Amino acid sequence: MSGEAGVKLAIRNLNHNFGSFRALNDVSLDIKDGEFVCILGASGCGKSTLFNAVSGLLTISAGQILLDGKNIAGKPGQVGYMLQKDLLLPWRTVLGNITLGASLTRGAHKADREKAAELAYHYGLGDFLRHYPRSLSGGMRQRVALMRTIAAGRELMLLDEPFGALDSQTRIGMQQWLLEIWREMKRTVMFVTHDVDEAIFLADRVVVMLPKPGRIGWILDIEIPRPRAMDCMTSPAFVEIKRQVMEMLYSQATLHGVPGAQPGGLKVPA
Amino acid sequence: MSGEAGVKLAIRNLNHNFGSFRALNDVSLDIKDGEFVCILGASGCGKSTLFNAVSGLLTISAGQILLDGKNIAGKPGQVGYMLQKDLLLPWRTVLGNITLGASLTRGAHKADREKAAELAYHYGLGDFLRHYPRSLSGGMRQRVALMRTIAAGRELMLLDEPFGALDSQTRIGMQQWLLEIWREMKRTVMFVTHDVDEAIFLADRVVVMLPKPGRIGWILDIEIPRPRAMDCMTSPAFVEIKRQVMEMLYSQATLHGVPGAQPGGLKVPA
Amino acid sequence: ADLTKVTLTYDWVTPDFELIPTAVAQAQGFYKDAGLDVSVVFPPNNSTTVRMLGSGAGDIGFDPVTDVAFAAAQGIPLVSIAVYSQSNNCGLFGRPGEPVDLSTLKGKKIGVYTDSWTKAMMPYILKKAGITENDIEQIIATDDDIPMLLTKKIDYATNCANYALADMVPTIKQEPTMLLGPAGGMPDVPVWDFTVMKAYGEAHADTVKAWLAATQKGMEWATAHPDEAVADLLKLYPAAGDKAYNTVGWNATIPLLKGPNGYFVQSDAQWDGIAHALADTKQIDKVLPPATYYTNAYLN
Amino acid sequence: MSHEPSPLRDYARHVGLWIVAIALIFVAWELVLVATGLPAYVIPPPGKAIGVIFDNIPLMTQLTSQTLSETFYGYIVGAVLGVVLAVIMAQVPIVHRLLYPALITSQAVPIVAIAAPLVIIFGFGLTPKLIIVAWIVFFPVVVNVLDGLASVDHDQINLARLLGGTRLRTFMIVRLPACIGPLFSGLKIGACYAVTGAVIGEWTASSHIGLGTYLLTANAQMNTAGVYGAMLLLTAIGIGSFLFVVIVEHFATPWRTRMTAPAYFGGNIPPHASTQKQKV
Amino acid sequence: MSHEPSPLRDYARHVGLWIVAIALIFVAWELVLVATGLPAYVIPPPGKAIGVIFDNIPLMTQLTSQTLSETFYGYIVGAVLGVVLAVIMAQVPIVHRLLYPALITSQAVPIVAIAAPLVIIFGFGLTPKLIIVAWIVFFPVVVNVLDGLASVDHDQINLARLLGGTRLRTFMIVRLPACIGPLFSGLKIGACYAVTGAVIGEWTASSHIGLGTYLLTANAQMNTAGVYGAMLLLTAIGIGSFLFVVIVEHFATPWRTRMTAPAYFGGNIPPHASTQKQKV
Ligand SMILES: Nc1ncnc2c1ncn2[C@@H]1O[C@H](COP(=O)(O)OP(=O)(O)OP(=O)(O)O)[C@@H](O)[C@H]1O
Ligand SMILES: Nc1ncnc2c1ncn2[C@@H]1O[C@H](COP(=O)(O)OP(=O)(O)OP(=O)(O)O)[C@@H](O)[C@H]1O
Ligand SMILES: [Mg+2]
Ligand SMILES: [Mg+2]
Repeated sequence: MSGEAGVKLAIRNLNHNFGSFRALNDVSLDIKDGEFVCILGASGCGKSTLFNAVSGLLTISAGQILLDGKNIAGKPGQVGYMLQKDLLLPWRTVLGNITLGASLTRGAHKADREKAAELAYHYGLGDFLRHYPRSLSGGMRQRVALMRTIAAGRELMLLDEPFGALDSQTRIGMQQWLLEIWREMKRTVMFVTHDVDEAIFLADRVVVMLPKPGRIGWILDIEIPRPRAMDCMTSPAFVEIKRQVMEMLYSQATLHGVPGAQPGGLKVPA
Repeated sequence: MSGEAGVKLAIRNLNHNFGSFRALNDVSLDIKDGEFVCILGASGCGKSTLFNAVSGLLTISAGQILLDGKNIAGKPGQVGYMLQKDLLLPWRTVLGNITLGASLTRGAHKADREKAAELAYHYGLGDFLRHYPRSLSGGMRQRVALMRTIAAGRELMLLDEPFGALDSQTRIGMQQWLLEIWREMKRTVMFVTHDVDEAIFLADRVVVMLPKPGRIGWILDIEIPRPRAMDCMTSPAFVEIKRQVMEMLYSQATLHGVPGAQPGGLKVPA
Repeated sequence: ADLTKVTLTYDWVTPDFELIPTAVAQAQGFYKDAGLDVSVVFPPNNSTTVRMLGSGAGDIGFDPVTDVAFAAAQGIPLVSIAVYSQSNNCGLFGRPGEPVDLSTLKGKKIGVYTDSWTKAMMPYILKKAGITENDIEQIIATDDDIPMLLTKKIDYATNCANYALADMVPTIKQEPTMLLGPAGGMPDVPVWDFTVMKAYGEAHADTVKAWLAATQKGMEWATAHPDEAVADLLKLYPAAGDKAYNTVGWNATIPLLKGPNGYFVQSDAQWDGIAHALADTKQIDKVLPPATYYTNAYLN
Repeated sequence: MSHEPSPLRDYARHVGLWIVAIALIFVAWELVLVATGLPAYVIPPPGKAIGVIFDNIPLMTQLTSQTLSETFYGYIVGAVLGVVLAVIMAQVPIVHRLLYPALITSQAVPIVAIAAPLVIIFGFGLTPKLIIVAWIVFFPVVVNVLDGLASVDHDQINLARLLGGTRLRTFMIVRLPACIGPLFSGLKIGACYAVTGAVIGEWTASSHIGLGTYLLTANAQMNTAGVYGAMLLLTAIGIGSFLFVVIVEHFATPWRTRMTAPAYFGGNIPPHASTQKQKV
Repeated sequence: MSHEPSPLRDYARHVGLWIVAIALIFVAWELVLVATGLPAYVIPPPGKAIGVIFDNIPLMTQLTSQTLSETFYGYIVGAVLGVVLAVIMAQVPIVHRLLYPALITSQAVPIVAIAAPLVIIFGFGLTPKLIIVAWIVFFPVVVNVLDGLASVDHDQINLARLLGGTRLRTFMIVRLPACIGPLFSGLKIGACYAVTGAVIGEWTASSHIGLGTYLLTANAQMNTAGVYGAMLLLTAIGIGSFLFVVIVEHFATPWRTRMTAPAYFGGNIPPHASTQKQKV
């Protein structure tokens, strides 16, 4: 813990180019220990690129990424990372998938399996330890994927649209479940989503990114008290934040992914 | 046009069982000609089953489905139907996919191709007629899928979560594009979504379905004036409707798809 | 006692009645008495015997005499140390009761093998019939010639009498009609011989002599006791198959073995005949002196 | 408008790799000779085997064209039969269940053993050879097309039903193209094997001589260089067939490698009077 | 807790289908005889062919076990070689590019033609036979495993990297299981073909007699019933090998057919002191 006091992750002047295309432009961001940060932004603004950089999958073009003060750029295996696709291995049971991190590094010991079983019992999957992923529902699969990420034991977890493929009821359940885990486990979380409601509901801070080049536009502190119940989503404070965020997002909106569309066909608020 | 005046589709006492499981229980619903009806409901409450019944894919257990007064239960090919998956055929060009309906029934003539090209030029895909689907973005693919549904020429179109896989910016663009088409083409639309904002934004009426057994819970008239701009989503009227709908949806919420979850872990509004 | 190892390389992929002299000499202990430990290997196909001698996978070869002439033409130092049969029993075969008639050969379908022997003999038959290659239709029938003949897919088969009889007699209890050797215009030359690579023969002259002597003993014994000889073959070589087949075949082979000068003895005339047959059909470029092909030096 | 990457460099690289790989095989061949010290009449050096081909070009051309035509026609029969069988089996479940064990059986039967009755039943012409080649070729085609048809996206079939598609048109437009990938895998494997079938066919019974029969004769005459020369040509036919299918696949499935439809593949679009927005 | 459908009825149905299918083949065989009027020495009736087997049980048992062991060992060698080659090729791109044409070439060479040099080089033992069987078996295995390895989900590989997986462990835990489906497809095709390889091997290098040599002798001696008896046994070996692989596949990939891991497949879970909620 040699970094700035209370700062878990420090991103300093991060730049990344794909060929001549600038995907991330001078991104700087500090994430506090135990903080829950949500990242919003149009498709293609570099959210996943940012996560790939922090996770070490990507060799960044310039800048620094400090975890507890140590540079982790280009070093995979230092942080937890979970994607929209659950990526469960169909040939491993729920237990086997949760202990995957141990199996891949040094072999899963009895202790790993016991810890994984505790986790599963505790968070409602105890009866499914011997099951193969194919017999699980989408929500259960995402929960296993999250447990796999937790069991890998990293203090910082990057979640890239983890609930994007779930229907809204399941999603709301999962959001509350995630908040419970976050509270009990005291991890630091960075969370990418396209859903403005979700971002505001979960976050301590919302980071709004802008495209071309990918960069940080605004950072909002969300001061809605915790624990948050679902009906806070229609509270005036929430709606006001949502209005601000949507203005940030769509004041910039082009019809992304819809090339050649007639501008006349679009109603964008002035 | 022998049905009740102005009623495009009449669903009367529709029941459907999968084995001993009752998926639809006494569903009755009239859709007016030119109306835009959105259907919301928890996963598994029978929304897709309802669409499959109307489209004729499913042999229903009991009840009547009248299109313009004629029974269409069990007769596919009478209504347009579009799914979350775009189901574009990779080996057909954009043009070939749009004219698929004609090709599959009687062979696509020159007139069909010309009509499809007009459609594509008109709605911003004219430059991509010769392209294969793999070179299109997700949003463009959904647009081609919608054009395929339009080109098939049915007056009633069922859209089952057509934008569920798109990111929110693209999605908002697509919603506005769909409204434009709906206005210009004067089709009748039934639209399934999980996104409460989307349902309210698009619909003349919102139908909230309830699970176990699948049935209609509430029907709300959405009286927000058209054309609707995006900022109406944070208007008080909108938020009030949203509050009501969420209460309807989640007053019933169990943690669907998350079996074994501890009820203590959920914050559900009373 | 220390036995000298000798390996015979056969001419065919599996054993059959022509192996009887060797099988008998093994079973009756003639080789052992001569201080030899003889084993037999079978080639991967019916044209690889010489190559196996060349690569050291065999000491003595059993093969058609044409092999020696081809080997000489290719500069392979192979030499015949004894002929196995003394006369030409190959020719045309017809269905029972339908005599082979050269005067009507024109336009007929004749089943042939791809081997050089058939190729060398056909021109003689055609010459005698007064026609050319273009007047008949040659069908490459390989091992299925007799079934094809009997089912009238071909009009005549080419073969050697001992094999044709062995094929047909046990199956249909009837003999084919035959036109053999000189009667068909062909030279009366031997068909099979024993060979060695020259270097092996020079280095192991006594072994080769002893082997030939013991084999001749087997041949004589088997001629005197044909049924027991077949039994010996089947006992040592179960892969030789059917008893009736081998009995018929061996009885048809016996009359071929002994020439005017006894077993094994070869002559300039025989080898001249063979070489000319091949040269006439352009399978070898030139006829070499007979001594290039054979030697009687290992006979006792 | 669209940017297609020029495939020329890609082709050049492929051709180069094949050349290097084949050169390596010749090197290995030489090494075996050196290592075993076998004389040339047992296994000839590559140069001698190639020499035989060039010294006898008219004969070799004739032999090759004979064997090639057996391979080709047998291949066509086998491929068509494979597709037809797969289609029928995919459509009629009971045929599928009963025929599948028969397919397995057909390949477990050593083909070399059934060659003789074929000749007796079908005579000496092309027929028995075609049957043997087809027998070998049809199996990978059937298995692959069946797998392909079974894995067609069920939703795409439903879509076709929803659009009111007829059974035949749905089959031609949706099902068949969906299994074109597996089809070509099967066709490629079959192309490798076809030439072996032609050789077995020639060995069984032929009134015309091809490379297979020449190989036997050369073997009998101890013309080892001729044996290996014929083998080289046979192998070349096999490789050529394989590469031919690869090229056909490339042109028959442009959507795998290109962004837009080529003109030869219905890429022509109706002329459009104006690109301006107008009432449809 | 979990409900597995009893697979017993499924097995029974499969076995039943095989029996019906094979009975149909025998019926077809009889029909060919009736239709063509061929004498028994060209094609024997099924009864006679089966009769030969039962009249010579000790001999047939010995022949079958010889051929079976060649098939088995050759199959193992070919399968292992196929997997190893595929793994190396998937890991080292340059090996892949150079070896792929060589693989195609290996199958385009008529195997019947290379058998002789194999015997000359490797002698008469088991070796050349194993090589021939393996030569035939390894190809579908290599091709399928290569395809399988190439289509492993790239995101799963990235996941393994993110979890800090070592190269070897990632290979064993992620890559290899991902291509087990294609692997078994290749193994099943190879199993059908293996017995043909053993026959060719025996025809080429027969120091021990097996069904292949017996078939050859019987054929040369016009013992047609013997030929077809041997063919029946060879076919039975082929079908048996195929079905054996099908069964191994069933047990080796329980996640395809079952909801929960069976005990033999690491389905044991750590005992849990209590199912009550507790601090982790
Ligand atoms: N490997 C790559 N090579 C080239 N360009 C890339 C690569 N990966 C991403 N990009 C580009 O970088 C930009 C940012 O991509 P990124 O995936 O980070 O966006 P995102 O914000 O995660 O979008 P989404 O919301 O759709 O997931 C995009 O324009 C994308 O096309
Ligand atoms: N073919 C089927 N056989 C048996 N049960 C089915 C079948 N199709 C659907 N069901 C069941 O019927 C119920 C309704 O399914 P349906 O797909 O209509 O739900 P949905 O409202 O569309 O859900 P989602 O929002 O997840 O798409 C579910 O409980 C489902 O498990
Ligand atoms: Mg992303
Ligand atoms: Mg649905």
